[in-house]
Amino acid sequence: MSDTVLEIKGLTVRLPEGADREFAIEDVSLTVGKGEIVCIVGESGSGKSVTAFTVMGLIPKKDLVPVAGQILLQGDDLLKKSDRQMRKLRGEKMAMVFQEPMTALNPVVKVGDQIGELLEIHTNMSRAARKTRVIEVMKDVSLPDPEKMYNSFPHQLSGGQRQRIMIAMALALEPGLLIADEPTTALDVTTQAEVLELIKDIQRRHGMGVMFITHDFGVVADIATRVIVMQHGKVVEQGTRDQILTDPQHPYTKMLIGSVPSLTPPDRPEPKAAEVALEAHKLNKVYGTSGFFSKGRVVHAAQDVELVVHRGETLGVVGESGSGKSTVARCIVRLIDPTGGDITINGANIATMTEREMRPYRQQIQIVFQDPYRSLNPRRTVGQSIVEGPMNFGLGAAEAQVRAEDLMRIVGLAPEALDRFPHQFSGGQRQRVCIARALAMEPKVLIADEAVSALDVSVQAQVLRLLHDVRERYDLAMLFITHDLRVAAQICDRIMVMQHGVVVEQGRTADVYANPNHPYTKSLLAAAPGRDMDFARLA
Amino acid sequence: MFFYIIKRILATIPVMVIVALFVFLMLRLSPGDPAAVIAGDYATTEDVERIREQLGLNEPIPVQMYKWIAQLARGDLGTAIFSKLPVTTLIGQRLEPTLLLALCTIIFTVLVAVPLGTIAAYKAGSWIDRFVMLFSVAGFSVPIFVLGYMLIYVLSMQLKILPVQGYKSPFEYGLWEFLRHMILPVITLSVIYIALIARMTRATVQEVLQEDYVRTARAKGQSEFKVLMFHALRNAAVPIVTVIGLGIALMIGGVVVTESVYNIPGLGRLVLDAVLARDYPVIQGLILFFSFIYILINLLIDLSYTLLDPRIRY
Amino acid sequence: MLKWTRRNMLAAIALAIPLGFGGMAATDATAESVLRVIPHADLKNLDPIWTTAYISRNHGYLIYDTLFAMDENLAPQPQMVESWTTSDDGLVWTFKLREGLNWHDGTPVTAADCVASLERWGKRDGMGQQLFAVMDSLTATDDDTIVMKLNAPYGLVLESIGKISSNVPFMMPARVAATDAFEQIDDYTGSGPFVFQKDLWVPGSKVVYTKNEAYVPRSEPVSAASGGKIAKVDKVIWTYFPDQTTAVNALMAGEIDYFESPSNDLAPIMEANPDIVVEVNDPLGNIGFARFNHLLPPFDNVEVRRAAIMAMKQEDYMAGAVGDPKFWSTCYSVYPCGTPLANEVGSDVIKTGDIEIAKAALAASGYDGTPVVIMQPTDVPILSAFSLISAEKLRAIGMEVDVQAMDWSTLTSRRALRDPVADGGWNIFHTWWIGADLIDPMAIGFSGNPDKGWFGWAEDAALEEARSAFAMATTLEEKQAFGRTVQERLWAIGASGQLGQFFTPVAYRKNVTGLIKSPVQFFWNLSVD
Amino acid sequence: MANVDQDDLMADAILSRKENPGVVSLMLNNRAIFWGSSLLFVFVMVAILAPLFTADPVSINPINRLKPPSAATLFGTDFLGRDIFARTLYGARISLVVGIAVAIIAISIGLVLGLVAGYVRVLDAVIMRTMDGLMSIPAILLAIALISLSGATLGTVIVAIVIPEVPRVVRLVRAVVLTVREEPYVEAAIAAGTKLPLILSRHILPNTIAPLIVQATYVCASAMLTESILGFLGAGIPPEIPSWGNIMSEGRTYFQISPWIIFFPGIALALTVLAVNIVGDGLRDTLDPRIARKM
Repeated sequence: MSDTVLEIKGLTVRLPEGADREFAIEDVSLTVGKGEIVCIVGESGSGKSVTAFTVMGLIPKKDLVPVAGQILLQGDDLLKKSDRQMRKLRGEKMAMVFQEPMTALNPVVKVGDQIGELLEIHTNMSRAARKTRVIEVMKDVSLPDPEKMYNSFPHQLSGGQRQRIMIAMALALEPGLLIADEPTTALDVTTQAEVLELIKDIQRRHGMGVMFITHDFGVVADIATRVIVMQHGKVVEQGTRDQILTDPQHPYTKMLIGSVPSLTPPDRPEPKAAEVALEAHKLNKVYGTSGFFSKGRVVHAAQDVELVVHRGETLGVVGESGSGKSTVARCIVRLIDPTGGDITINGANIATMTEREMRPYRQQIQIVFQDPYRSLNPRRTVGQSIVEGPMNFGLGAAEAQVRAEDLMRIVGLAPEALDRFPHQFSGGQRQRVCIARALAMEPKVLIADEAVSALDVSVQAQVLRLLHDVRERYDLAMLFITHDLRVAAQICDRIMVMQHGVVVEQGRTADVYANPNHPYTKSLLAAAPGRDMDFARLA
Repeated sequence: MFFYIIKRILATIPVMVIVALFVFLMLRLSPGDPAAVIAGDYATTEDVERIREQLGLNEPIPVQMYKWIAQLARGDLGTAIFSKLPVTTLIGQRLEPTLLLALCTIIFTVLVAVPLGTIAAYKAGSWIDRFVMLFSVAGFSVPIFVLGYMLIYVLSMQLKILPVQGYKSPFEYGLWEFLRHMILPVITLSVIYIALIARMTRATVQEVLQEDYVRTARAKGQSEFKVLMFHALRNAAVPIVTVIGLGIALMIGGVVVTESVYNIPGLGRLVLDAVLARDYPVIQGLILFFSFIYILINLLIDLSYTLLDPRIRY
Repeated sequence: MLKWTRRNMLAAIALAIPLGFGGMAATDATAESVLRVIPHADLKNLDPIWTTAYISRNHGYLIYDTLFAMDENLAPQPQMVESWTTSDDGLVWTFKLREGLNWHDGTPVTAADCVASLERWGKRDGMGQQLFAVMDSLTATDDDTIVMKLNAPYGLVLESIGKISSNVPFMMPARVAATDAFEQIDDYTGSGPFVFQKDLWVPGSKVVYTKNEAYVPRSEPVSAASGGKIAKVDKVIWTYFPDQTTAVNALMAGEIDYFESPSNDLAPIMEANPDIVVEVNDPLGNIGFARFNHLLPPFDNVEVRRAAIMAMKQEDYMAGAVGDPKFWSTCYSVYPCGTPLANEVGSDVIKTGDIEIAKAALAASGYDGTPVVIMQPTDVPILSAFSLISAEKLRAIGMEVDVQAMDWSTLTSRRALRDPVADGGWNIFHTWWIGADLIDPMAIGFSGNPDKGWFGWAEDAALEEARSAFAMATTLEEKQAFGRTVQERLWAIGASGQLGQFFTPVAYRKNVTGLIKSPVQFFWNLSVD
Repeated sequence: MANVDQDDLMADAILSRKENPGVVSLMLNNRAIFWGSSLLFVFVMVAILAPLFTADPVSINPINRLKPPSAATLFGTDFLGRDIFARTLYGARISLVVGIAVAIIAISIGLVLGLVAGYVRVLDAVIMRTMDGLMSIPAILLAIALISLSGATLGTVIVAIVIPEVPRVVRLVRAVVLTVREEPYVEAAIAAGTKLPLILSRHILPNTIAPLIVQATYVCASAMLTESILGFLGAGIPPEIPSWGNIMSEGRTYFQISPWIIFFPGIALALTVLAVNIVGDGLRDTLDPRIARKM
């Protein structure tokens, strides 16, 4: 039928030898119609990207081989096309927007030329004609002052602008099909909102078919007309946005949607006045020194930050990238030296301590990092990683072993796994190990720096639960750094909103979410994808 | 940018000082002295002593060092003990051949190595790639002088198609004569260098080809050739240029050998002769000169980054 | 990038072709006659009085002239001198300079210049010192007359000022000769047949001499250093080749006309080439030495020295270091075989050349196993070979040997040390002297005076007596008599081991003619066609 | 952020390769390393067993000098009538000793300096400037000067070759340290109160091993070449010792009349260095220390 842009029939792609399963995607069938946005949702390894790249013909031929099925772009089968023909189609009939706008743009070529390149390839426009067209599309994606921006390089643009360039590039030749692979995942929440708006708008105006890959149900809620859920390379369920979000049939879909944290904080009991575990006063961190020659480019990463965390309480620090939230965390753990202010842990000011003086206090304050793949030394067994701390503080090998085993159970892993190496664990499991490692020190304060951001939503939910439990169990004071308002809403008793190194708002989570005072907080909440849907309730 | 250059130039001073002291002490604390060489075979111990006095070689080392440094501060590299010519003059006389040899070598190398490396990277695993890699390993493995002799033996002695030795200045004898005499030395000298750069190019281009923006280019339907030229190479430029810079040191070493095999009156041989004759001022002057050049070139290279990569700003 | 490279190559070619022909045309234009020479060494410095280096001496012969000069029988003949007289008591010598002698700058050569030059030379040269020791006065009575007054009759006046090899008393302008004898001159004005082009000089590579049009040669036929020095080429260009192979190739490829000292081993290749002549030009050749350090054990013991000498079979050294027998011969006289004083008195010790006998002798000498340090100059192939052969022989007769490799310049400085081995001293080093430097007992190598003598510091009163007696002797018979005594003593004390007489050939292209037979390389009378 | 998802495609495609199995097994699977090391092994054996099947490499015999290869003297004789075959076999010893010694020394010194420079901010500038200085002096010149000035012995030659090699190693190690010290697991260790020595030895050092092994092979190879070049220029190991460089430099003069003097040691040298380089490349491809390339 004519209004089908893309139709995939029983597509199967084989994985190379020695992979964890035989097929990357198996018997995938789907259609993208004119003027609809089809979201493909799934966790990592679900094969959603493979599907997209197979359509574009950009899969590494050595590794991935389509073995069955058809991909019909406006009727004709892409799998039967020669490389040359595919090149012709790419950009002209179908275009793609990638996840990382920074790396997806050639850093050493003017953005204007990069868009122009497309016209150069597929049309015989004159230089001048190309330029006018480029500026046209740049206007179309509402980039400020296109004439000027034409000559700028990617690194001179903001993340959002880069992604707009990518989109402009995709639009330049008015392709029938636009494939967007996690186009907003790398962006801050406010930017994300804008870009999503743009894509919707573009799609409406040009009436193209959009295949939108994402892992974020919030985004799905905002943008999808139809939804396709994939798991382990298979399509488990598909339907209209509302069918899927309000009335999912397949248990996996249910589970996924159920794991999406709600944006409305649960009402918590007023925290009992517990002792203060951690206190920061007038905390400052300035990066970059103004040297004699270097024209003193200084970044005020944290400015007069005040914070207090009581035992048994979780303080959330939310903000977009560059807000200085991580800086605060790292100062408090003394991974970097604050340029000013006090950090008090039960009475002692550790802000100005030397490394030697600091050591005894290290025990009391532990941190869990974002990236589960780099947080563990790949050359040491998780056991060794866990006992390292305690043994630094004189715990005997035997006791350390025992403690490690208990902790493994607590974080929900088999004690036997202690002598395995990190690469034998999944992301979520590694994060559990990291938590165990932190707990092994029996700290008073636990800092979670974007500890769940890198995890798939289902795993994320479990790890959040774990963090909550251990906080209860050890009566920890927890400092929870995140950019994700949903997560923050669920786990934090109080939150603290940071922007450009300054705390703009602070208060009980429920209050802040209910009626934010500071405009920035407002914009953050307003931008949260799928804010009008409350998934958790469905589960 | 301007400040950066100043800063970098200032930064070279301590390095140069270190080099200067190192060289000076190395020379003075080692046996062998020019006086004896000068005095010749029939000289008596007395003669040798007299001459040492004349050359001021029996002053205490700190004094000598002080004098020398003071001299340097005045931009004076001193006077050769034997020829009694200012070291700067000697360098002047020898600069042209070495400079042109180096220049031709670099040009030739780049012309050969970069395309080789790029193709190898693009066709990774193919027979071309294997060939290039094999060549680049072999290039590292053949002693430069053996190579030189083989070339002379075959091309000059047997086939008689190229001159055996010597240097013909393009300004006196014309470009053609110059090139004829340069071919063998340049090939000899460039082999190891080609190996190095081809290998480096391959590595970088291969890395760049993994980048997202290459994928983007393909998504645009760009042809593989253009992808390689327009996207891959342009991004590979910085590391490649860097190696060319680091390679300069490598090449200066090779120059010494090449010049003595092909009897090119360049700086390399000047320094070699000076070492064998213990002509301290010349040795010191030249080593300083070489390291200065090296540092200078690498400074220029760092600056060239700003042209190659807009992200780099000083 | 590829596009770019292509464009470049095209550019290069485009440039090359026209310019190339232009260049060729230019080269054809030059018609002056040039003699392109590979000298035996790099001309490192330009003062033949300041240094004894042979290369500087040859340079001297090109641009300077001498009062007297040796003919091919090593008899002194007048060169700058027109005529001379000797008083009957032989104490007063009067020399008259010939007409038409001019410095390169056009000013006439005066007697005063010559006096100054002789005096400077007298401060450095061994024979010069001897001569001045017996001299009362040396004066220029007028522009072309030199008067020399001696305080005792001296047999070697002409032999000294007509000395053929280092240091040759070259005549320089008074202003130049005024330079301290231990400092280098920096004015290279001479009066010789060629003019040195300072600004074309590239040390380590190239020296250029142009014909001295104003030079007035003597009428006599050329004979070694004596006779009419006629520059037959407009230009002599020395190009130094550090590498023998390259040098030979260059000669064969016709890029060079004359190769002063090719390695003997390469002779066959060059002989195989019809355009090239290889011949021995120096009738006296060179004498190889193993020099002992007489101050340090074990060679402070004469018997040990003699034992060592007995082991030194000349044939082995010559075959090993020189090779082709046509380039060497054994010679058991301390004076080069074929020179007036040559004889074989007392030379049985060196004739022995037998390990077993030497072994016995060593055993008898009471050698206590003190290790022997041999300094090996790795950058001089022949000496390097000598060192290795000595090492093997000494080991064979039961000595402890420690061969220490170094380059020649290190050796030259280290051999001047009289300290014990522990403090950098040494026991043996090898060298060779050209025959012309050994024709009589005055050679410093024959000295028996440890204070003024040569490295190794042999000590023997009788030897010294005989040497000074020789200096005084005036008749050939006397001279030969003292000569024999000197040699007899030298062998008796085992001053040095003598390793044989070898001849280094010269090689040149057929178009070079007029080569002068002589121990020293001269460049006049040579022509290229 | 969201690295996991970004890796989706590859994660799907080549999960298994994300893991890093035992180095040894990898090495055995790598053909380059296999051939390279077996070739090397042969040379080592030859070097060790040389005495068993050759004449005395230093005994001179002027009578039959410069004899071409024959049944009696496989590789011919040199200008002192010494057996080139014997000398070449013994030469293997020197080259290997020099190569290995230089590699070990240079790597050890470089490792220490590199760790210090990378971790002790104060000393960083000092060390690196000095290294820049050394690096700016052309290696060969430095070596020639050092040796011809301080007397040629195996020791001085090794030292002279080591000095110019050190800076590269230092730079490499420093680079690794600087990258690794930013790794979260190192920070975690710091947060766990691990003392500096332990941090270095447990978390940082292991990361330098792979690039260093690769670097070591390259150093070793270039050391052998430098040794031969020094020999060739007459500033190498005492000529009495039959190192390949020496044999060739002595054969220089006779290149045209008896090329075998240069030919055989030349081949031997080239092959050995080739073998080492091949192993090096193999290791680099298997261990892939990306930083090594960045150097």
